[in-house]
Amino acid sequence: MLLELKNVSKAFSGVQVLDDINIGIKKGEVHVLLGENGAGKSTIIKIITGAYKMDSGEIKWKDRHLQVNKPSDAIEVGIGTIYQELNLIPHLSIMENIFLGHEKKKRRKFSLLDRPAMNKEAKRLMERLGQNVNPNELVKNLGVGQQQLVEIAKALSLNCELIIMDEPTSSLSEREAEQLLQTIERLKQQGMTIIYISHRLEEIKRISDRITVLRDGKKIRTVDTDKTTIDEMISLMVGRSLENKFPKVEFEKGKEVLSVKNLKITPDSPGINFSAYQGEILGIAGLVGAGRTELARAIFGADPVHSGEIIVLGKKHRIRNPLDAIKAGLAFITENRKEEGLFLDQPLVFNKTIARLNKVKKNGLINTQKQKEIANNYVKDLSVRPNNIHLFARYLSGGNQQKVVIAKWLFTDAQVFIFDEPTRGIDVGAKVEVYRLMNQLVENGAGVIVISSELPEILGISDRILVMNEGQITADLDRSEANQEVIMKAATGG
Amino acid sequence: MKQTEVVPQQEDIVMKKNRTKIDFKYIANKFGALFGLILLSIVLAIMSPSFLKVDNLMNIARQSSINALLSIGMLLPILTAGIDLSVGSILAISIVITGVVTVIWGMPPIIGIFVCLLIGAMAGLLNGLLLTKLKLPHPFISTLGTMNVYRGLALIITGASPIFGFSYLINFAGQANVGAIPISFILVIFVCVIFHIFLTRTATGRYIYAIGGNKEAARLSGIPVDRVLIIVYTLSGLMAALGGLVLIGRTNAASPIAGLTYELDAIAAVIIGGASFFGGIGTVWGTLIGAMIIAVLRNGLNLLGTSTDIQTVVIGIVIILAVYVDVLRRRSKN
Amino acid sequence: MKQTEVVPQQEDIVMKKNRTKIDFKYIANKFGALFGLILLSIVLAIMSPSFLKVDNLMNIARQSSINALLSIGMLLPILTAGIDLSVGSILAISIVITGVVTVIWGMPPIIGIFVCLLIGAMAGLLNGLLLTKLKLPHPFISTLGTMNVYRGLALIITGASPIFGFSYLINFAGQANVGAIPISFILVIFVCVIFHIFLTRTATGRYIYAIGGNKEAARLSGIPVDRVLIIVYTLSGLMAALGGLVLIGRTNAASPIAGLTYELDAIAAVIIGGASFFGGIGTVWGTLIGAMIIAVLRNGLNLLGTSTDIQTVVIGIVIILAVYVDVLRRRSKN
Amino acid sequence: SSESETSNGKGTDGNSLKIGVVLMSLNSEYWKLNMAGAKKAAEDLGVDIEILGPSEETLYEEQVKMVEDLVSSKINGLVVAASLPEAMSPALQNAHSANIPVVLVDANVNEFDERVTFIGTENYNAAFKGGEFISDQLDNGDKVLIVRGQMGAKVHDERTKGFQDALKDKKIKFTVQDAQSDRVKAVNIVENVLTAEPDIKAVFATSDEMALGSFKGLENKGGTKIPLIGFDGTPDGLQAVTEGKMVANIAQDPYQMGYLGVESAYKAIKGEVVKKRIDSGSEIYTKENVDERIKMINEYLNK
Ligand SMILES: Nc1ncnc2c1ncn2[C@@H]1O[C@H](COP(=O)(O)OP(=O)(O)OP(=O)(O)O)[C@@H](O)[C@H]1O
Ligand SMILES: Nc1ncnc2c1ncn2[C@@H]1O[C@H](COP(=O)(O)OP(=O)(O)OP(=O)(O)O)[C@@H](O)[C@H]1O
Ligand SMILES: [Mg+2]
Ligand SMILES: [Mg+2]
Repeated sequence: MLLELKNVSKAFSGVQVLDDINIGIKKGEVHVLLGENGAGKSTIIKIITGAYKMDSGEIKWKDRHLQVNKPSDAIEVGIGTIYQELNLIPHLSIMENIFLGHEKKKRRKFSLLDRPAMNKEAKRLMERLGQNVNPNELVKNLGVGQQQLVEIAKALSLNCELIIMDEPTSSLSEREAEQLLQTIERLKQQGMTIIYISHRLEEIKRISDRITVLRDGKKIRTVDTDKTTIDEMISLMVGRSLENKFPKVEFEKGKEVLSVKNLKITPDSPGINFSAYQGEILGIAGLVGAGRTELARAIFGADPVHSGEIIVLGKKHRIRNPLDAIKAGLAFITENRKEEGLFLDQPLVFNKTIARLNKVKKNGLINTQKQKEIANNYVKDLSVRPNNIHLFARYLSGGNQQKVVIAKWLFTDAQVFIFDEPTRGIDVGAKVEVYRLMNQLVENGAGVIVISSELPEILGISDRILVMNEGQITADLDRSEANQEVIMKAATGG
Repeated sequence: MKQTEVVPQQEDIVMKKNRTKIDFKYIANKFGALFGLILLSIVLAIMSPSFLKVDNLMNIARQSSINALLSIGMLLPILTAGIDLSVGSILAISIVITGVVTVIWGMPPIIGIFVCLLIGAMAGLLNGLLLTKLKLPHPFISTLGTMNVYRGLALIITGASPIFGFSYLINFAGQANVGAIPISFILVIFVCVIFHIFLTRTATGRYIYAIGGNKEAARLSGIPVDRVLIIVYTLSGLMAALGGLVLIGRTNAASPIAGLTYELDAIAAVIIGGASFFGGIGTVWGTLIGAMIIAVLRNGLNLLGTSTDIQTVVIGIVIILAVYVDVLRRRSKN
Repeated sequence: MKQTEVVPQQEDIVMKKNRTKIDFKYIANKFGALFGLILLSIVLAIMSPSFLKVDNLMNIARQSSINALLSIGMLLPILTAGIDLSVGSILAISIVITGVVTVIWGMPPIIGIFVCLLIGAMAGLLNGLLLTKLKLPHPFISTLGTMNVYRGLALIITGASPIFGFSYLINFAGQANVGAIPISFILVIFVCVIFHIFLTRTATGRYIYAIGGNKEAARLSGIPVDRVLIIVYTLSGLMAALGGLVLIGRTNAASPIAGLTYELDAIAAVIIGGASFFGGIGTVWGTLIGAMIIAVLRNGLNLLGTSTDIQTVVIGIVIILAVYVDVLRRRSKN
Repeated sequence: SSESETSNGKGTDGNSLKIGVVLMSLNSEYWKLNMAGAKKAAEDLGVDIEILGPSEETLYEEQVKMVEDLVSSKINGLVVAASLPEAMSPALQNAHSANIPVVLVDANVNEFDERVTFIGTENYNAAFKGGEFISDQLDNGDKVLIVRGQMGAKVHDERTKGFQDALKDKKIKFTVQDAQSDRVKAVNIVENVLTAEPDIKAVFATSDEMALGSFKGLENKGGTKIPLIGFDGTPDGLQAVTEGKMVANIAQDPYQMGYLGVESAYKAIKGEVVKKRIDSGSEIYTKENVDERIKMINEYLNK
């Protein structure tokens, strides 16, 4: 065994998050940790890397006791990690980020940095990942996908024996994800050991050797990938089988809820036109950087636009800021929940009601009792775990955080919901719950627009699909005429 | 959570456990600074026989009130992850203009009071407008600028000399007592209640926390960030002016150099009171206790006849200790 | 980027475009504050015939040097999204102890210089230790505390009276000239070069930016965050002491009340120089220009015989304008 | 109030008496001399003494608090030097109603008629003497630089005004700059003003701290020939006179002030009659008479 966890336990404020976990990682394998949101996957990773201290248990590295007190300890023995949250420094360059903490120096420990050598190496590493970039470009100027690749280059630059990746593909487009999976396969051939976390079952099936399933902080079982099926993975994970990953419900197509006319973000960008209707889920597909988020933000008034008309339920609205948009009946669930969605150091009840405090007012003041009731109901409906409305959002797992953001917008009584990558980083079970929610919204007469880079998802849930490429809509496909090839063709402008 | 209203259900158990704990945390959080205050008081009571005399307690109430008012004002910018360095200067410009209006121009005192608060609010409003309309990156620098500007104006307006001879009504807030209790302290308590309700029970109040927690998320949640920030700085200016009114009453004078370095005491009170410098965390009551701790400390050291140099050192150490105790308390909770 | 080493390849075109853009931005960023400085100088040169005299330029060089040294020190904490409010007090305690050691105890000047720098570094080290070992949430509060403590100690040590009668060697840095150029300014330039290399070309220097950019990410990348922060505050203290040494030379005295409010000037210089209050952004050269802007402004207003209250107002406005111009520049770049 | 009466009665055996002293600040030579005088008086009279003062002279409200705190602790008499006299009067009124005799030193509080006495030299008058002293060396229309302390601080206002008024007839062109009692700022100001106006004929600084800074400024500009007048008579300031750095130093007698203050308070407690106004004297020290003064001060400070 390269790495072994023995009887590892960890509790946060009295809540047992990991309970007596035993896992062995063999040299040269791709080992997947699988489990629902909040199962404890990221916590295991953070214990291995020294970001958290375990309460009890032991870590063995090459059959010897390993003491990790701080992240640099793990890095030193040869464990490189890509955390679930991006950990880059925005105002430093790609090169500096890649070599952060293990810079190349001209001579000894205290000498000046060897920038030319690092530049060359950074460029080589990024090329290995299919990116031809200037290593001096600042990371803040990169898109999320490229940033993720910088993280991977950073791990590779460590020359480590074990790379841990916590949901690396969740922010990548299909094409970038494909590139990453190929990189992983190549690394595996070169004898690299990888611990991999993902909620995308297909890719797990494709690249992994063994899978350890966790549920509620307990290890359920470790299985060999080639001896299991996706359905079995799901049932191990959620404790029951899941009949339908995409619970599509067909509704009657109703009247137009949102119409975007000749929307131009800059004076010389092409005008965008499209409509969304009651009774349908409108999917928007495209590669990373296709301009989908940009479009959504423009509609929602989050960024300034040059010109264009936005009509909600037949009424023209002038939307200059998000408040105008909310008043017009729009809701926008952004793709970065931490930066743009959550109040991390506020309890769930605060997060839940902040966008529409008028609804919990009594005699002009906020009625905290009512606020709590409402929050409790939603926590139950969306099965947020743990179901404690006083818990700070910071302490929820990624998936549960996403549920809280969605809950915030459900509370605003919007007519049109724009979801930007709504299932990024959430588990299969929770995904189904989100899809059900969307169905419910459609049933209630709301318009639902879903931006997603996961093609199966777009195909599985949409009634109609728009495809974007370079800021333009290149296809408007009905559910019946859409498939992966057609979409990819429109998305790449081919 | 002793008065459980409903029969506990199965699923509620985890929640209830958490709830009790969180409520404990909540109380402990308030109790934290309060605990420090009580401890300090006990020590001082033992060391100085005069400390617990009603007379002296009223001294403390009176002496804490100006800083308390400024601190409650300061809490707002700090909750939004900002700061207001100009409060001392706003205090000065508000009171000297009040002096000009009532003493020099001879207008009625009630107009003087109104003008005082108005000038404070306007000065605060300008801070808010500079921050939001010029899109300055951080209020540290804009209020550092206005701190100079307002101070300079106060000096120019008065030709650098203090104004005296205020009428009873203007002096009232800072001078009068109800029985033994100073009006100024009653004013502080009143203001605390108002601000507590404002911060916890109104939308704008909650928005202040939201902006401090995550400005971008607040904007995307439809919160009118700029408007809230303008309100925040306006209120901070208003509280500085109110503090100035009390200062007039206490000293029967409006000096253009009034309030020098008051911003540091106000910031210290807010932080000692448990607010986070990064915004989003802090309460009115904590801030009040923070202001009381500073006042008690100064008073006690005066009673003990400690020299100013040693006072300076002790206050420095207490500031650090207060925050450290808070850190320990939070850590023990996790 | 004129010396392209390799034959450009097809795919390099986009890259090259980007690269040019960044360099332009980089220059423009520096040019920003410099532009303000030049503009200010032109205005003053027109208004006062004395302004451009060599004599006066040397005045400015001399007068900017103490603040420049403190500002370069202050840049480091600000780069890590921190602050050091205690620099003025560190300056005071360093110089009065130097006074005690050399003037009162009669030790050789070279030991005095060494002690001065050592005390500054130790005081800064203590700031760093308090911040990291006590895990205080923000240096604002710990350095506010030590600001009081160090000041109080300086007063206690000297019994509040200044020490004077320093030997030539100790006065050298603040007093002597090479030709017309003050040694103190040469020292500033030298320090700038050292700090520029430190910040841009050493691992620790880059870690400072990384910590300011994203502390958690820095920690997870294996950066010894605490150690870097301790170095940062130690250096800030060291620079304050160096500023103190220049101050001794300029005044031939070590007063325990030296350096009052110097922290505000230093912060202003850093921010005017284009550093971000949120950390991660800022350069040594920008900071130097920031310090020069403040010195030029004060000098110019003195030359024009502006009354002090108007000076205060003007300086306030310039602080705001300087930052606003920076905001505009950044906006036009995006 | 009956309580204070009894303690008044007990006052006959000097041991249990306690006198509180509140000064403008304790952080300057001037106030340290005042303190030394007060302490000496307490020692001579065998009374307890408690001396307080804010860290800076501008913090006048802090002073008010100190008076309040002393009144509520058990003191029998009070000596106050008020930075903003008018602001102090409510607190003094308080002390008076608690039957505590109040002696004012250095700055009078006109509104407070119940004072035992006021001991001091008017700053205005002292500075006026300084103006008269330099008057001979100036011609009509000459330029004079005044380096003053914080705008709005009463002492510096009075000193500036007194000096200017003494030279009224000469139509002097004054440049007044605020160095906030900071030595470095004084250096900078003198350097800058001398650059713009090299024909400055005299420099007056309203405190010794700034006067010493001003000298450095003059030195840096090669202007040591320009007569410089300081104010305060602190040891360093007087030293500068012997060295010829200043032509004159206007000195009040803070030691005497402190001594007489405590002594008068003591007398008032004992029910003795005290003059309503005591002049503690002021003097201009030049090379001729400074040595004697230095010797005396060193004695005061036990050096
Ligand atoms: N610092 C913390 N304090 C308190 N609770 C925490 C903390 N970090 C994580 N938790 C809790 O621990 C549990 C496990 O979280 P973890 O992040 O490991 O889940 P995960 O399996 O990675 O989920 P996801 O798939 O959503 O990323 C969750 O219930 C979470 O709320
Ligand atoms: N912060 C930024 N700075 C510079 N360019 C940006 C920034 N954010 C996005 N872009 C660019 O704007 C264009 C549209 O990006 P957008 O985020 O809308 O695409 P998307 O289709 O939503 O992709 P993603 O899957 O990355 O969210 C892209 O060319 C992208 O590189
Ligand atoms: Mg996770
Ligand atoms: Mg997107």
